[in-house]
Amino acid sequence: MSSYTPKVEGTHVYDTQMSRQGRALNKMLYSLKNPENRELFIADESAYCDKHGLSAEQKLAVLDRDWKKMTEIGGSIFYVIKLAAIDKKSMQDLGGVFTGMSTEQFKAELKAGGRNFG
Amino acid sequence: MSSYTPKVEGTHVYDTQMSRQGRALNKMLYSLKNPENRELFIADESAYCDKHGLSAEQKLAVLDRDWKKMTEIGGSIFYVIKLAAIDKKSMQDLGGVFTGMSTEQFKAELKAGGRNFG
Amino acid sequence: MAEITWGLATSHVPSIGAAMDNEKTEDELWKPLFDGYQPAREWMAEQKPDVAIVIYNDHANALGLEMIPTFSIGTAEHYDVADEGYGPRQVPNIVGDAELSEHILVNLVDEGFDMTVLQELDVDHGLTVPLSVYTPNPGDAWPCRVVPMLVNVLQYPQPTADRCLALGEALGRAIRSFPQDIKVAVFGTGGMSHQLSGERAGLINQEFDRNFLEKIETDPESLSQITRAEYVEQAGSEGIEMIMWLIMRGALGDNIRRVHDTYHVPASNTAAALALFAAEKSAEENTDAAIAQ
Amino acid sequence: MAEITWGLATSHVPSIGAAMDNEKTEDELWKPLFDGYQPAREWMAEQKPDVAIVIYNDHANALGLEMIPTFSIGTAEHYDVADEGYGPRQVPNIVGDAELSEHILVNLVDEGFDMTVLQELDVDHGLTVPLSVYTPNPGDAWPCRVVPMLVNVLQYPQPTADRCLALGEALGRAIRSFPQDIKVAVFGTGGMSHQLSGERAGLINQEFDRNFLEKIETDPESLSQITRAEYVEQAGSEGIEMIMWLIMRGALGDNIRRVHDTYHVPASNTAAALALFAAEKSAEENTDAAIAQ
Ligand SMILES: [Fe+3]
Ligand SMILES: [Fe+3]
Repeated sequence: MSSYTPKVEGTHVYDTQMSRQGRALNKMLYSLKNPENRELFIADESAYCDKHGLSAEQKLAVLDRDWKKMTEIGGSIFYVIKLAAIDKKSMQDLGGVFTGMSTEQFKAELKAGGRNFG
Repeated sequence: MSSYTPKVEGTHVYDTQMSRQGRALNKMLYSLKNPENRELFIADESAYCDKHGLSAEQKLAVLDRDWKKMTEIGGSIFYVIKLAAIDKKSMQDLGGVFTGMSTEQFKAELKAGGRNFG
Repeated sequence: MAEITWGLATSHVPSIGAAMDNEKTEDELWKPLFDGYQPAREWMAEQKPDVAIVIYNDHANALGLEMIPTFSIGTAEHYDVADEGYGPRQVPNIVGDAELSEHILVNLVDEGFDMTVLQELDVDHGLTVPLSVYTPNPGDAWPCRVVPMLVNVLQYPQPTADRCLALGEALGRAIRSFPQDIKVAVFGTGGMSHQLSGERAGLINQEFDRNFLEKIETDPESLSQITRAEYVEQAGSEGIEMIMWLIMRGALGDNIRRVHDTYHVPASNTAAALALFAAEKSAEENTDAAIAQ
Repeated sequence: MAEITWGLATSHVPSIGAAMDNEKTEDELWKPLFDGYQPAREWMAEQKPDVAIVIYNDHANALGLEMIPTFSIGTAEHYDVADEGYGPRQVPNIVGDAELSEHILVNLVDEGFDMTVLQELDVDHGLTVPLSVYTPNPGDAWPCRVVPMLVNVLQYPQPTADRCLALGEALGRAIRSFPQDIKVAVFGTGGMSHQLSGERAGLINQEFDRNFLEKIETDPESLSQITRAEYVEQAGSEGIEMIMWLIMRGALGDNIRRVHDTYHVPASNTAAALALFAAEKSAEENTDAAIAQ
């Protein structure tokens, strides 16, 4: 995170610096909005990552479906969920991962009014 | 030209409406900044125009190298010169065409201080 | 001249669209939200605009991160529904209003708003879900033309809330100076509080949301003074989308009346709300009209 | 803190670069222009900045017409030289300054300038020719980092001249608040009068140009009041590029000194000029510095 970006406890403030860091990753994920690219990706994930110039760290996070890692190394959440969609995972599934809960626990907390940090 | 655009005698004021009109043409011309695309274009100009969805009028202007026409039907001059570059034509060659002079006459007028409309 | 007749603030979370598309609106989870929409929908159905200006943000479906405009406006005659990763949503494509787009663009640039012009744009849930909130069953075509206006809310620095309110005021002036007798509705979309990633994922701040829902009518200036850091801290990384409501609010002007609102938790990972305002002609405009007669 | 040391206004017409690249600078047609550059080049070579902010416009080499930002700024670490249709110009690629870019971006957005962020950008003659005017023989690398700032001058509505001057003033404040002790030069590029297409192709208006060359130093406010229609009418469709000089001028501040200028007709289809200004610390800044001691 850049020194110009406000620091907010426990929250990602996605900024230009993270976006620069995640450039290749986000570009690859963005390409998945195209159905032919989704097929190419599914057919050979590793080759697809290489073709898009992902770093070793980015590629590993993708292949391992390490959702938390992806968002920490510059993946924008709106790009990361393109990969989740391929795996038929919902935003609640990812919410569970990010918070160390099961999907059901995470959903239950939301249904109870959401998580309160006030 | 849109009703919001200032009218200036004898001058193109390139605006959103012209840009919309020339969308397919400019997109095709923009693609020529890529060397592989230049080769594809040169190999079969007509097919290349069709692939880019040019209207009959746009395609004819391209195949005929009707420079004036291209700028009148929404081609932006900075896109049109990508085609001129393929033909090894300079901006002075096009200036001659636009003004009904030979390239040499047009160059001579510029060398004499440019054309004065004051 | 064109008239702004109403403004709708609404969440645009994809699951609201999915609930409609998959006929889950009567399910226990979703029924309260859609019941809450009903009175607004009935009122809007009686007050059909010719054009909707929809203020929203793209979610990695049309704009890549290589080029991030703070404010942009579509100037096309058509916009297709984007494929967001599992095929396009089965709703009608969008008919634009290129002439109104250009009028707004020129007026905003003249007033010193540094707009980006989008001559091509696929529209995602940020735009289509609010249209579905307005018209759940459009059939083959949406009931109005649409001018999309997009805001960068994904990457810091977002525009300040204050700049959004100012843009809205200029947008209102631009619409009202359009020389066609058409009715225009303005949609401010996004929000309410939500946080998708990180350890605070699932954050909902009802107090912040309810204050925002009230003040968007009565005191938008106070909301325009909230910093970006406060929006993120209070309403979550994605809750900052609420700044887009201020653009709608600025366009409506001083003389508005709340028709209906509703608030619901959760819609997917977010608090969801709707607030509908009728724009009445200002005293000044009525005077102008009287003088003109 | 960063300091703005000089500002250069210069045409960026591709043929100036081609004349250098093809060693034609001693030819009868080109010699007067390059002789005119010489004193400025010598002065600048003694005053090397760490970073150059280059204000220019792309010419269909990086930005297509599907998305047209009024003002944009590069935030990358590297920018490649664009292929403009006959292979990239054989000059070094560009090293950026991502940290300064981000500082400028955040400060401009905070001041209400609605910037578009370019994380990827190939730079065309609009940027590389001014660098060649500054440094004709860069060898393997340009002598400074570069932050590109782009302006829409190709499609109406361009930003007003007034807005450009205001952006420049904000840019100056942003640069001077950057917490590194670096020297920054600002390049305003484009112009002078020229018209590429239409029946008025070949237009040159020396009177307008010479007035602009004078007032850019002494009375930029008067130039900022010229409408876009007047720029096009007086200086040609492409002559409106001159509004980009006002951004440079705004950044320099009140206390400047003209080091050198030159004016030449024709360079290809355009009048070409160069004007170099040393920025001296303002009285206010000197006072601040004295107080700080
Ligand atoms: Fe959203
Ligand atoms: Fe130029």
